[in-house]
This record gives sequence, C-alpha cells and structure tokens, in this order.
Amino acid sequence: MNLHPLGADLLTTLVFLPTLGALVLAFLPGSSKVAAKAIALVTSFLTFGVSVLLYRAFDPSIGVPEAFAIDRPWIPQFGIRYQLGMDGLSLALVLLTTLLTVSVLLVSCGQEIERIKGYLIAFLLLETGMLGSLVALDTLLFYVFWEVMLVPMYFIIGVWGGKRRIYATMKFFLFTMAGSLLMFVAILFTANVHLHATGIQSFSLADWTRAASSGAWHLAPATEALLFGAFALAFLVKVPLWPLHTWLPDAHVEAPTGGSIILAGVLLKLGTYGLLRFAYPLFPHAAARYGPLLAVLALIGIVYGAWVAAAQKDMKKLVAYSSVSHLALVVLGIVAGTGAALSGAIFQMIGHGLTTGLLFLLVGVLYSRRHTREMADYGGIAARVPVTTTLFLIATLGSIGLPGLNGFIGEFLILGGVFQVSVVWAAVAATGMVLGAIYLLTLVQKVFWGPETVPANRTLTDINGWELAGAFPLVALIVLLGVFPRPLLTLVEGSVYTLQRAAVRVAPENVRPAAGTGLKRPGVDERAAPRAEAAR
Amino acid sequence: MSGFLHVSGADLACVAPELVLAGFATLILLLDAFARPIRAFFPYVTLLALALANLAGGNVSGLFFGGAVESSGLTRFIELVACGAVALAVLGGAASLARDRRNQGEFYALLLFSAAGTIVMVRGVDLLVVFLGLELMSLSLYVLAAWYRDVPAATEAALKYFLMGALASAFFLYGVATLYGRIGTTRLTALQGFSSSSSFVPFDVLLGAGLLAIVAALSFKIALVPFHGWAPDVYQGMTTPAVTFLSTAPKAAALIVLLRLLHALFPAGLSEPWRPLFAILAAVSILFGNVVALSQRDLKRMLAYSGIAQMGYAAIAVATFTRDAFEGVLVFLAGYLVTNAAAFLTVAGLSGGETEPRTLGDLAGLGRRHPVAASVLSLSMLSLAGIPPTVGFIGKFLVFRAAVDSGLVGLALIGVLGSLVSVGYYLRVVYVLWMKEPVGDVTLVPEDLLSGAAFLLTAALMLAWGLFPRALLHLARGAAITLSGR
Amino acid sequence: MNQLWLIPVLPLAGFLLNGLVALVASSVRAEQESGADHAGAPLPYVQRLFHGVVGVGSVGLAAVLSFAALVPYAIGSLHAPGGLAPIVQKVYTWMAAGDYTVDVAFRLDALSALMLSFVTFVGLLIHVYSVGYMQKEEGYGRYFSFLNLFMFAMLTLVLADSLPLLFVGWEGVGLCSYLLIGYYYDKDFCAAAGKKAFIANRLGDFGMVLGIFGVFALFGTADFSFVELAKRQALSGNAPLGVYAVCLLLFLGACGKSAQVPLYVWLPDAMAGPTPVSALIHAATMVTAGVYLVARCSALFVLAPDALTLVAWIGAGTAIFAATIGLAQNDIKKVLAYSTVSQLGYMFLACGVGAFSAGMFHVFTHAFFKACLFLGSGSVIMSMHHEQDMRKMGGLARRIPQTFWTMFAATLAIAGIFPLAGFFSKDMILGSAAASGHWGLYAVGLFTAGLTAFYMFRLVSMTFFGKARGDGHAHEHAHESPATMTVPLWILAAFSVVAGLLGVPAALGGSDRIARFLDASVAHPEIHEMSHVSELVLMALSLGVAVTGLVWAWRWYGKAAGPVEAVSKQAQAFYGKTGALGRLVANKWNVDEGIEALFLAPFRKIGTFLWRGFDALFIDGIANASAFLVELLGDLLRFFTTGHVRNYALAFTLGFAALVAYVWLT
Amino acid sequence: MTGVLPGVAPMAVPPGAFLVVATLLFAIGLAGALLKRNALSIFLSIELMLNAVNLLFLTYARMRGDLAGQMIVFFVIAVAAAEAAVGLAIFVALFRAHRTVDVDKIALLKW
Amino acid sequence: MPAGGGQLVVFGFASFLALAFALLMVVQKTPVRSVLSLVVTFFGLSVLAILLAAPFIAALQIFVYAGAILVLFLFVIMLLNLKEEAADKDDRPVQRTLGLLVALALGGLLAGATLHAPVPPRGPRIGAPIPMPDEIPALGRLLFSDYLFAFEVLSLLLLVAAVGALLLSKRRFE
Repeated sequence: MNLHPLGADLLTTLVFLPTLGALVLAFLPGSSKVAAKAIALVTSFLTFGVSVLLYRAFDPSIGVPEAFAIDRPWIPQFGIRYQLGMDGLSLALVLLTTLLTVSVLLVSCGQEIERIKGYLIAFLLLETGMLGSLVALDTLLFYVFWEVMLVPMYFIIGVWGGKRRIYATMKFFLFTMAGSLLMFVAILFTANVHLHATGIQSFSLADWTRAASSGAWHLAPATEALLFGAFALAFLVKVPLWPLHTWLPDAHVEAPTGGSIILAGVLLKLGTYGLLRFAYPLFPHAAARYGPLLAVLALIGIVYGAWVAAAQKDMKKLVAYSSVSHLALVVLGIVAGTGAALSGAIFQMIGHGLTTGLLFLLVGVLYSRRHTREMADYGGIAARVPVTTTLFLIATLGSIGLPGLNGFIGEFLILGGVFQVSVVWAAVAATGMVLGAIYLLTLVQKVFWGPETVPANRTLTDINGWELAGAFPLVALIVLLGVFPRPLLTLVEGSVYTLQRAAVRVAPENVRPAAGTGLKRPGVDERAAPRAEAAR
Repeated sequence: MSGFLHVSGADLACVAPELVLAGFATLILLLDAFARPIRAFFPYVTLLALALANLAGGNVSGLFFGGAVESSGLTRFIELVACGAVALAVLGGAASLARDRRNQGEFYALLLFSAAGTIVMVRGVDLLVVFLGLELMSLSLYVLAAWYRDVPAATEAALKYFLMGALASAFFLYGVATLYGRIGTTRLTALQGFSSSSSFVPFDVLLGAGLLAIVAALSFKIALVPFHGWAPDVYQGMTTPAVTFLSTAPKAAALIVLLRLLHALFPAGLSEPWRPLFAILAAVSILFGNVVALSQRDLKRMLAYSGIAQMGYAAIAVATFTRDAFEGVLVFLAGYLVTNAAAFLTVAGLSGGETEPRTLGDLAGLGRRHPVAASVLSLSMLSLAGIPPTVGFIGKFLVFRAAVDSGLVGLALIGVLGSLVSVGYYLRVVYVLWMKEPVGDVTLVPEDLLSGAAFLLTAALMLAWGLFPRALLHLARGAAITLSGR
Repeated sequence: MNQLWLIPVLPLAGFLLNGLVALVASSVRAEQESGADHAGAPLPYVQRLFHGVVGVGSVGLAAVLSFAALVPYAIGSLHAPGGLAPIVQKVYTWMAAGDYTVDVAFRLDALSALMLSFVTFVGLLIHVYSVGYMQKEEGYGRYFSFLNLFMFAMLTLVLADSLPLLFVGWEGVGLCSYLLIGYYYDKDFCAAAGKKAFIANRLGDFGMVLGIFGVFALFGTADFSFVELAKRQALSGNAPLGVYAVCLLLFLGACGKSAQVPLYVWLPDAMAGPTPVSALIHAATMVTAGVYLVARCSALFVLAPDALTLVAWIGAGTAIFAATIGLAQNDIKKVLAYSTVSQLGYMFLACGVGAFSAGMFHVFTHAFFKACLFLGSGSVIMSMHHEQDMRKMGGLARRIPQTFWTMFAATLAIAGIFPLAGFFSKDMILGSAAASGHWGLYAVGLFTAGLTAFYMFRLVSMTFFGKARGDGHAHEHAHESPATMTVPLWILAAFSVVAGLLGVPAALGGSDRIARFLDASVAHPEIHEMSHVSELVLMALSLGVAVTGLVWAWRWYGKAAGPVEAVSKQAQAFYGKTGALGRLVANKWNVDEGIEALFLAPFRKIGTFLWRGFDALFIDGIANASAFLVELLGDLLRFFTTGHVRNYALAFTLGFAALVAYVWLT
Repeated sequence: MTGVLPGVAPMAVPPGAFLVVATLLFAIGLAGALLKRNALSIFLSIELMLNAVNLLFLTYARMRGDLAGQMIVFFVIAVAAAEAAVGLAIFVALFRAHRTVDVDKIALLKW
Repeated sequence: MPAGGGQLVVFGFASFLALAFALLMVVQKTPVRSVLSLVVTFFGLSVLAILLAAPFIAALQIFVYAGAILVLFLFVIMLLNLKEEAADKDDRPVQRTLGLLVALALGGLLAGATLHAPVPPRGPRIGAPIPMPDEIPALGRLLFSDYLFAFEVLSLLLLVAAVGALLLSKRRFE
C-alpha cells in the first residue's frame, strides 16, 4: 500500500543515492580533496533530505512496515523479491542514519584525513548498506544489505584505524559474520518450512509473519527455538549483548572518529532493530520462552558493561563499554515487551545514537589534536576548550539520563515498562542509572576538570567550525527530544502496537489498552483492534 | 547405429564449436610456424575463435553421431564456460607471456584444444567419448604445465600433473570397463534405461567399485580431498594464465560429467550409501581446503586450496542431487569461473615472471599503485568468501538452499563454518592490498588493453550476476533440465 | 496569575542568555590564552553588569510573579474553610507511551505556595548577594547562568504537578549543585566533591524512580491527584506491602537529596562550592526538597505507619549524629553544613511523627536563619581573605559588626531561643513528637537541641569573640562587606527573628496559622491534643536545654584568646573531656574512610578484574584461542601435501580404497 | 562370473579366469605405480594398468559377444600411445631441468 | 585355434607369463629390465586377446605397445642414460608398506568381487555381434559409423600429443 503521491521508488532513491555518490567519487578524476568532500557532502545532504521527505509524508497510524512499499521480483526463480517498505520504527532509524552520516562527513571535512576519497566512498557505501537493511522487507534482501554493511566498515577500521586496527577489524568482521552466517542458514530453513507449510516459495517478511502469527508453520518447539536462536544470535552479536560484546571495545578504540560514530550510532541499533523486526515476530513462542534468559543476559550486561566502563583509562573504550550497558537496557525493554518498554527501547535506540554519537565525535575532536585517547593525557582542559567541554557535558548528561534530555525518556519508559513485568528486573536495571553517573562523570572529571597537568594541552585548540556543524544537530536533538519526545513516540507507536499484537498470544498480560497513546485513531484500530480483542 | 561414414549437417552443427576451436588452433599452429612476426596478434585470433565458437554453438539440440554426443542446454553451458575460461586466461596472460617471450602460438593452440576437449567431455553421451574429451583436455594441459620447460618448478608441476592424470585415467577406464561388463553399455542414455528396465543389475560391490573408480578419477580433476594432492603444486608451478583455465573449466566439466553419470545410474535420486559418501567428500574438502589455505603465503597455493574448498561447496550439490542443486551448482561454477579468473588476473600481472613465487607480500600496498587491479582482486576475494552483492554469494546461496531444502542442514552448517574460516585468508589478501605498507616496489606489468578489459569484464560480471542473477539463473536452469531430465 | 509556567521559565531564559554569552566570551578568551598560562582575571565591567542584570533580573521577575500568584492564594485559603482548591495548569503532554502518560503541568497549593515564597525570596536575596561576592571571579557569567538554571529547576520541582515532572526539577537541582560545587573546576577536590554529590543523589534517585513507577502501579497515575486517591485509600487493589515499598523507595530519594543518613556524606563536601551556593542550595532550598517530597506524599506515608516510624528514626538519628560531628569542626562552613544536616534530621523527625506541617514550618524558618548564617560566614571568609579555619579567627565582632550582629541573631534563632523563629518551629516538632507519644524521639530531639546551641555558639565565640588569632595581617585588612552583601544579611536576619510568628501555638495565645494553612495539602493523622500546661512545660524544658548549651559553649570558647595553639589546646581539652569518642567525632566518625574501604575500593578492583580478567582473558581468550587453533591445524595439515608425487598417488589410492570399503560395508 | 551370456558362443576357459588375471595385473600395475621411484617406471606401471583394463574390456566383450569392447580397446591403445609421447617428452624436459627423474628427489613444490 | 583343453593350457601359460613378468617389472631396479619384462607381459596379453576372439587387438598389442611405445621408452631411457635406481635404500617405509598393502587389498577385493559377481543379464547391446573368426571388417565398419566422432577426437588427441612432444623436447625457445 503506497501511501503517498511521492514516487513509489522514493525508498530506492533513498537507499541508492549514496551509492551513486560513491560511484561519482570513484570515477572522479584527479585527487582534488575539495571536490571529493563537496560531492560526498551534497550526496549525504540529499539523502537526508529524502528521509525528511519520507518523514513528512509518513502516516504514523501505520503499524506494519508497508509505507512507500516497493515490491518487485528480484530472483523470481526462488520467490525472492526486491521488497522495500517502512514503518515508524524503520523511519526513525533511517532519519538517525542519514543525519549521523551527514555529521560524520561534516566532521571529516574539518579534520586532516589521508586518502580521504576512499574514506568518503566507504561511508557512502556504508550508508547504503544501513539504509537498505532498514527498509528491506524480503529476508534475503535484508541479509544482503546486512552483509554489505560489513565491508565498508571493515575498510574504515582497517585503513583509517589506530595501531591495532587489523586485529580489531578482523575481530569485528568475524564476530559479526559468525552470527549472520548462522542466521543465513536459518533463513534458508525457514523459507523451506514456509514452502512446505504454505506451498508458496517466498522470503517475504510479510508472508512469513502472517504465517507465523497464524501458526501455519506448525514448528516443533525445539525447531522454533533453534531458528530463534540463530536469528537472535546474529542480532545480539551486533547489539552486542554480554557475553558477545568483546569485539565492540576493540572496534571502537581502533576505528576512526567517523567509524566509531556510525558504529555506535547505527550499526548497534541494527541489532536491536533485527530483534524487533525479525526474531520476535517470526518466532513469538520461542521468544517468549527464552525471553527470561535474554533478560538475565541483558541485566548482566547492564551492570557488567557499566562496571567495566568504570575501570577504563581509554576514553573510547569507556564509551564503548557504556554502549554495551545501554544497549543491554534496550534489549531488556524489548524482552519486557510492554507498550512503554517497547516505545522506550525504540526511543533509547535513537537517543543512544545521538548521545553516544556525539560523545565519540567529541573524543574524536580531542584525538585529532592530541592523538591520544588516554584520559591521563588530558585533565583540566576545560578552560582551553570551553565549547567542547560544554557539548561533552551535555552529551554525558544525556547519556546518563538526566531528565530534560533525550536519555531520560528512553530510560524512564523502558524501566517503567519493565517494572510492569518484573519489579526485580527493573530494580537491577535501574542500578545502571547510578553506575552510569559514576563512570561518565569520572570521565568528565579526569579529562576536563582538575588542574592543567599536561603541558601539551596548553596549545589545545577548541572544536572548529566543521566539527561544530557536525555536532550541533546532535546537541539540538538531544535537548529537543528530551523536552518534546512526543513526535518520536507517536511516530513509532504504530509499530509498538503491532509488536505487542505479535506477542499477544504469548503473553496477553503484556498488552493493556494503551492509555492516551492516541492509538484510538481509526488508522490503527480498524486493523489492530479486532485481533487484539480476539486475542484476549 | 548410424550409417558408414555418414555425417549429417546436423551432426556437424552439433559439434561446430569444437570444430571451430580445433580449426583455429591448427591455424595458429600453422601461422606460428610460417608467419612468426604476427605472434602479437595471436591473442586476438584466439578471442575471435572463441567468439565464433560461441556463435556456432547451440543451434541444434538432441543426440547426434548415432547417439554418441548431444547438444543441449548443458553443452551450451559448458561451451560458454570453457570459452570464457580461455578468454579470461588469454586476456589476463597475454601481457606477461609477451614480457617473458613465451607467447609462442602453441600456447594459444593448446588452450583452444583443451577447451575443445572440455566441451567434448560434456558433450559425450558415450563414456568413450567422454574419456577422449578428458584426455584431449588433459594432454594439452600437461604440455601447458611445462610451458616454462626450463623452469624446474614448471617441469615438476608437469610431472606431477601428468603422472597423477595418467593414474586417474587408468582408474577411469577400469570403471568404464566394469560398467560395460556389468551393464553392457557405455552409453549414458542406455544406462538410464537399465536401472528402470526389467533387466536391473543388483548393485553389487563390483559395480560399486567401478562407479567409484570413475568418481575417484573425476574427483581428481575436480580436486576433492583426498584426490587433491596435485592441485597446489601444479597451481604454483604452472604458468598463471594456464592456471586460470585449469582451475575453472576442467573442474566444471568433470563435475558435470559426474552429475550426469550419477543421474544416469540413479535417476530417482541418490540411494543410501552414496549420498552420505558425497556429503563426506564435500565436508572434508571444505574443511581441509579452507583450514590449510589459512596457512598459505604463496598466492597461487592459497588459491589452490581455496579452490579445493570451493569445489567442496560444489560437491554439496552432488550430495543434494536435486534439480535445484544442479541449477545452483551450475550458477556456482559460472560464478567461480569469473571470480577465480579475476583473482588470477592480478597474480598473473605481478612482476618477477614465472620464475619467482608470488607471495602475499608482493601485493603489499598495491592498492595505492594500481587501485583498479587491487579493487578487482578485493572484489573477487569477497566473492570467493561469498559476501553479497557478488556472484559468489548467489552461488553459495543456491547451493546451500538446495541442501537445506533436502534436509542436509548439517552439511550447510559445515559449509557455513568453512566460509567463516575462509574469511580469514580472503580478507588477509584485502588487508595486504590496502592496509599494508609496501616493502619492495612490486608492480604489475603495464596494464595493457587486454588485461584492462579483463579486469573490467570480470568485475562487471561479478557484480552484475550478484545483483541481477536472473539471466545466469535462466541459463543454469536450461542446463539443469538437461541434467535432471525434468 | 494564570501563567505559572512563566515562573520557572524566566530563570531558564536567564540561564540561556547568561550561558551563551559566558560561553562565547570564554571561548574567545581561550583563543587568546592558547599556549599561555591561564590567568583568572576578572571580567570586564560591562559583561559583569550584563550577567548581573540578567541573572538577578530574571529571578526577580520570577519572584514578583510568584508572589503575585501565591499571596492572593494564601490569603484566600486562610479565610476559606478547608483552604482553596489547588490551582493546576497543564502546559502540554510530555510523554505518552504504554500505560505511562506524563503531562507538563504546574500546581499551586498551600505546600507549593509555602515553598515558592521562600525559594524565590531567599533565592533573589542570594543572587543579589552574589553580585558582590563573586565580582572578582572569572567565571562570573558561568556562575550566574548556573544559579539561574538552579532557580529554574527548583521552581519546577516546587510547582510540578506530577512526580515525574517533580523528578525533572529534582535531578535538575542535583545537576546544578554538581556544577556549582565544581565551580572551581580546576581544583581537584571541588570537582571530586561535585561528582560525589551527584552520585550520592543518584543513589537516592534510584529509589525515587522505582518509587514513581510504584505510584503508577498503585494509582494508575503519578500526578498529585494520586494524593487525593491515597487520602480516600482508593488504592487499585489494596496493596499494603506495595505501599510500604513505595514509601521507602520515595524516602530513599528524599534521603539522597536531603542528606540523611546514610547518604548525607556529600553535603559537607559540597561546601567546596562558593558560599552563596552553599547558602542557597545546600542550606535553604534544595536540600529541603526531600522534606517537601515526603510532605507532598504524606497521604501515602500515613497509609504505612511503620514506614513513617522509620522516617522518624532516620531523621532523629541523622539529627544527633550530624550534631555530634558539628561539635568538633574547625572549618566555619563545615560546622554550618553539619548543622544543616542535623536540622534536616529534625524536619524528617517531624514528618515521621506525622507532624508534616511542623516539618514544613521548620523548613520555612530554617531557610532564613541558615541562609543568613551561611551568607554571614561568607562575609567573614571574604573579610579574612578566604580563610575558613575558625582557629585563625576571633575578635572579628569589632571588625565586621554588621556581619556579627546578623549572624548572632541567626544563631540565637537556630539555637531556639524564645521568641526567635527557630524556637517556634523546633518546639512544634518536639511538641508533636511528645504528643504522638514517641518519647524516645522526643528525648533525642531535645538533646540535639542542646548540642545545636553548643556548636552554634562555639562558632560565634571562636569567630567573633576573644582576641584575634592567626596572622595579624589578615585582621588588619579585615573589613566589612559591600552593601550588596550586607543588605541581604539584614533582611534575612530580620526574617529569622520574626518568621516564627507565623506559627505561634495556641498555648502562647497564637493561632498556629501555618498548620491551618498547610492542612489543606498535607495529611495530618490524629494526634491527641496535649494540655496547654504540659505544652508550656515542654517549651520551658527545651528553652532550658538550649540555654545550657549556649552557656557551656561560652565557658569553653567564649574567652578564647591568644595564638592558635591556645585554642587548639582547648580543643584538646574538649577531646580530653570526651576521650576517644571526641577524636572519633572530630574525624566525622571516619565515615568517608569506611565507605572508601568497604565499597569504592572493591568496586574499582572488581571492575578492573572483570575487564582484564573476564573480558580480556576469558572471552577473548576463547575467541583468540579458537582462531589460533585453526591456524595451527592448518599449519599441521599443510604437511600432508608433502610435495612427493608418490604420496599423492598413495593418497589417491587410499581414498579410492576407503570409498570402496565404505560402499562395501554399508 | 563364470560363463558367457546366453546366445553367445561358449568359451572353453571361464571368462572369470580372464577377469581375475586382468584384475591382478591391474593391482600389480598399481603397486608398481606406488612403489617405483623412477618416473619412467611409474609410468610404465600405469601402462600395465591400462593393459589390464584392456583385457577386462576384451573379456567382457567376449562374454557379451559384443564388439564394442574391442572397439574401446582400440581407442585406449591409441590414447596410451599419445600419453606416452607427451609423458616421455615431459620426462625429458624434467631431466633437463632437474638432472634426475627420481620422483623422490623432485619436491621443490610442497606444503 | 586349439580345442577346449588346449585353450586351458594356453591360457594358463600365457596368464602365468603375463603375471610373472609384470611382477618382475615391478621388482626390477633397472628401468631397462623393467621395460623388457613388460614386453613379455604384453606378449602374454596378446595371446589372451587371441583366446578372447580379438586377434586384431592382439596384433595391435604387439605392434603399438611392444613395438612402438616400449621402444620409445627404451629410447628415452638411453637418451637420459638412466642407470638403476639410486642404490640407497628406499627412504619411505610408510609409502612402501602402505602402498603394498593397499595394492594387495584392492587386488584381492576386486578379484573376489569379480568372482562372486553373478553373470549379468544381457542388457542393451551397443556394438555389433562378434563375427568369428574374422572381426576386422566389422570393427572397421563400427569405427567409421558409430565411433566416427570418437575417431575424430582421437585424431585431435594425436595432433596435440605430437605438438606437445615436439614442443617439450625442443631445447631453445624462439
């Protein structure tokens, strides 16, 4: 169902515009850095523009990813389709992706980067991969984009990374690959199941979800568990959930600034996105059965990540571990599955993308000047770089969930939602608040405050125009989303409601009449309400 | 039983490609003997021959020469593969051969003969014809292996390839003899009849041994563990352009013949001892090939072991033995041809000539000096690793899918595990290309028109087939239908 | 006045204005100083003027607005039987997801009116005071922007109509205290103190947040209409256990914010911030937020009597505990800090015995005299060129008379001398403690009153009486502070004298207005009235105790003379009299050390272990080991390719044989 | 396998005997191929194997009274000749490059 | 052609000759002797061929194998003047034992299988029936009808062999 006069191929444009830019760059004669930067910037801005168009045209009452739908045969011999579409969830992440890419490119314009052309190309291709996996509705197409993402990131870390970049990038690649290959087999298996159950050869998520929710697959519990496991593993490695997280710190530490931003900002979110889009709707029973297990892992992750972060001496590593902790909270919210928890989880995905992206951006600013990430090499630089300090403080506060900034909304809703399911989970998860304050404030204190000990910092220069241009939108959003979270929440509530409905049969008590969330709007009710009733 | 010395036009049309190839090969031999100065044009002549051969092919279909040979989607497929392999070998190799002054006409002639043999091998419906095709192909390759006959490594490669090949031929013949003795025919078409007909021969040990002898011989050509020993040495010692051909078309032909024979014997699908047997062959090859490739530093040896592993994936299709599997494996082979050739293009271009080994280190920093070559090589590595959106992914996808569909999930998992290991060494190449500072100044031979074209062609195919595999799938399905009769 | 939201938003605007200007200015300055030393020169006059005007102006406007709002309301509700209905104004829906809907809505009722009055009033005075006190500071602009931000947060906290919104202010004030304690960020201990404060508060907020969800779960809403529901015992499914839990969780939050045992540790360190900050945030307003919260939720607390008792005992314990520490401090601000903790204890004691209005009354009076004391101490410190050690002071009464007299008044007030403010509020607390039959609590409170009198008079004596100690030079130049500082002092002093009259008890012929006023918005469980006679007896008793404390302190410290040693000898004498206990007291019961040893050190150790041990060794160990093993396997297997063609032939044959055997055997 | 197929002229010697002889020859050839160290001898052994196969073909042909077997043998002999030509040429080249045809001494390419 | 009993004797003698000299060929250390002993084996084989009603093949056996191929071998051996294999002991005991074992095992297994295999059904016949005593015309006819294509391929094969041999045995490149 294509909602809007805007061309049905808007999504194709969105996804492949960056590739186009990358191609232009690749065949750009000569080595004019300015031209390269200009082309890359223009491309990313256009892409962002397209995503904004989509946002303007989007009708949030849609709960299923069928906005701007495109459905064409790709490999008709095997029922594989070029099927794209959006719902609030993917749209939110798309906006985040395009925005962060713009920031990254802006920042990279402000810093001295060798072989910048390749750098820009890699990021544009990466953007295509990310956007593709966000809007792909054919599981195989999704898998293709999912894998495509790996390669540019492999180059970004491997070519422009730090000292141990090769180890880091291989680790990143292999960890992710290990997960996704299992998922690959699972996809094939599921397709086979679908074929035998319905006689239709299809990899389309919509078909699968319909069959799954109508129980047409008749999966044996063990089989469903295995399939769910394979899917979940692929996504949880990406998240990354404890104990699969150890690739993240290395990757983050070694990656160049832009790499870290995108990695933390978007790639991790794709893990949770995958859980929401695939693992949970396709295998609700297994999801329900193993939810508690995931929850326990998530809880461990929350405390563990924070605790280890508190022991770090390297700024990036610290932020990386903080991501482990925060994403674990998101996973917990997904597991809890109540309306608030899901909304919170999605909100937190965006929020974390902004705050952590900003944190990495600012660390990158410092790094580009001093070429060290050790906190000990800084200290007392607040007076030297007031603006950076201010922004960093805002990012930090957003990250530790200070009310009025975006971090709080996500945390509050997740915890609230989890509280409805299990007070104990909520209590354990809430310790993250305290621990978060401990390590992040320590970071701020060690880096920016105290006496100016290191002489080298006396010549430290503050954030420059390009970098500020890259950072500003993030800061603005961090504050805006904190004060006015409604637009984002309404954007995703349709998806949330669908997700809950998918889980209804499993845990009816999870779905309550969503009070005042505007779900009484006919758009959703006509489709959702009857089934929801039936479910009770 | 066709008449005495009776050859119809259709018969000739059926084998037209071979005729064209053989004819041009002879022409080149003559030219080389009497008009040496025009050596520089032999590559173009060869390409012309290939083009014509392809035009000549696929005009008729059915059985010809009294049912000894056939023309079908399958032969069409192998024609394309064989000619493609030669084309890429020539495109990529011409420059380096010219540099080493080893661009005698025989090289191209032998390649063409070998291609003809490859085609005959698949075209043959009578096992005798298959054998002759096999021999034609192999003999040419034996000679090509020793092309740099003053280089010890080359002659050693030739020796090993030749002795093993001869041994394999003996086994092949033993198998044919047994089949002939037990069933009474060497015609695949007739075999097809036998199992269904009332006069069914109980599948006793002797017949099994005979079949296995053929399987072993073909596995040797395909280079499946444990019949793989020759591959690394020959790859390393043989001149690279020839390896480009050797590592692709013959393997494809041998695999297809294997499938045909098996399908002739078991039209209803593989029975009990056979399916696990091929599954084991596949699994062992995948694991062994990938693991050992991980420890190689010589590019060609690494590619040899990777080839062993890749053929293991192909063998999964043999174990699966459904039409989808056939289709998948054909796509896989086509993709492997392009991808592997792309890999050898750069290797062939590496300086130092055939006398020096081509180690991983030689690639260091190539990304800076020859971005195009480096990009194509990287692309082919990704394709070999089966990462989308390359044709390598499509091939693996189809093969695994078929396997999973027929319940061979375990095999698929092993395959997946293998690819995980393989990422280790494929990406190592990429790493050396782009992320390692060059040690000495290793450069490519000046990228002439031909190799440039080859780079672009292979890259384009790897991506195009990866993104829009429909056409390829169509071709493969045509061939698969011949294979599976459905 | 139907635009309550303007009250908090005005200071916010001030914050943004001041903040941006200060930021730009400082970044310009950073450009200039790049590479050079960092000279903390004062700001140019114009910029200072700007910051001052914006800072004070925005708060002043807010104050005007708020009084315009609360005065009519107060008068109205005093005359209306049962008080006026609260004014609630919704601005917009903040968030709505699942079962959680939170509006941004502001509420004016007796409780918030009371808070509003002194928050804006004292806040304004302290802004004015700061203009003088901070004038030489480089971070002048930053200071005022933070102060404004604080006012915004505090007013949000006070006016919020729902727990979540209250929590916004709650954390906001925490942030500001963090920023302002760390105002001298280039001093390690300041930065550390700020962090400590924030984290201690977070520990409390941990409970607070869960408590909020608990309220949601109990009542289905978290805006203060739930108080009414609670009054009507309209729980969704009567869940006493839940109620206890929620009360305790909320109280944990209160403990963090209001520095009750065991979370009080941050407040003394918070003195690292500029003195006006200590006065405003860490004495008058923010730290009383906890009491405000308990009072706000009083209807809920009375449903859980045991929880209330716990509150009472925590309060009492804190009161006496902090007081004892206060006895032996030599840093003038530390003494005041501990006294603040102790007074907060009183307030919780009051709430604990069900006398919420008494607690709020003490909050009210305390705001004035404690603010006065802090500002006075600030004036002293400034005149002593940033000397805070009382042992180096003495005989300042003549040098800075205004400061002396105002502080002296405030001291008497806090000591609870009739008829100053402290007397009435404290007496109301002790009275209700006795009335509610908690004689144990009463006794503790009484004794603490004595201690309070003692250490406060000790402070005054050591600072103002006797001869000058320490280096004469400082005393030569000790001079009275400018009017911007003394005027607020006088005003506050005046209020500390008269503020108590709002709550003159019936026993003294008063009409106990404050209680009647607050009744509208706090719960008041049945406390059987005491006879006026017994009330009077109790008053006399507490007065007596206070006086005793004063005299005692005078005897020890009053004639404090001579050089430092003499006094320190006296201190020794104090220890001699009190023995090991005294030393322990002087070391603040070694609480900080204990925490370090028991919690912080292990926390760090375990963290490091998990990182280096579990992550690096175990998980990565597995990953790297498997990778290594595969490589190794490859290095072994490659030798099967021996390079000898005969071996290949053999392998070929063996393979064939194996296949045959396989087919044969199956 | 004793005896010929129905409708074929009977044999004095049971074909099984021929087959066994052929098989044994094949095995001997194989043993030679595996045990000899001289490249020529190895190839010689392989030639023996081919001949063994030829004998099989002939026997089967006789059993079935079918000429095809003999036809095949004709081709095999020709192929063997071709192989011999190429192989011996390779040995010559090999000898020139290595000064030996002892396969145990020729292992530049390994691992 | 001798009668049944005689045939047995001839068969026994010929096959003994073939097997014995084949063994001799294997155990021989000197290439020349190996070749010569193989000559004898081939003679034996051609006798067996005659017993199997394939006199033409028997002739070919003598002409091509004994006459051409083996002589070629001898020629090469002389050209490279190969003495007997290096006197030092075979330094590959594993190869030796395993090789011997597997060869014996396979020989035994296949022989046994061959003996136990039942007489197969007639099945399809592809070639013409064997006309005795004179099969050559039939062979010829077959060769140029059914096997025409194979014959053509064979010609290519020989061409390649010739070219290859020429190429490889040339010393210089030009």
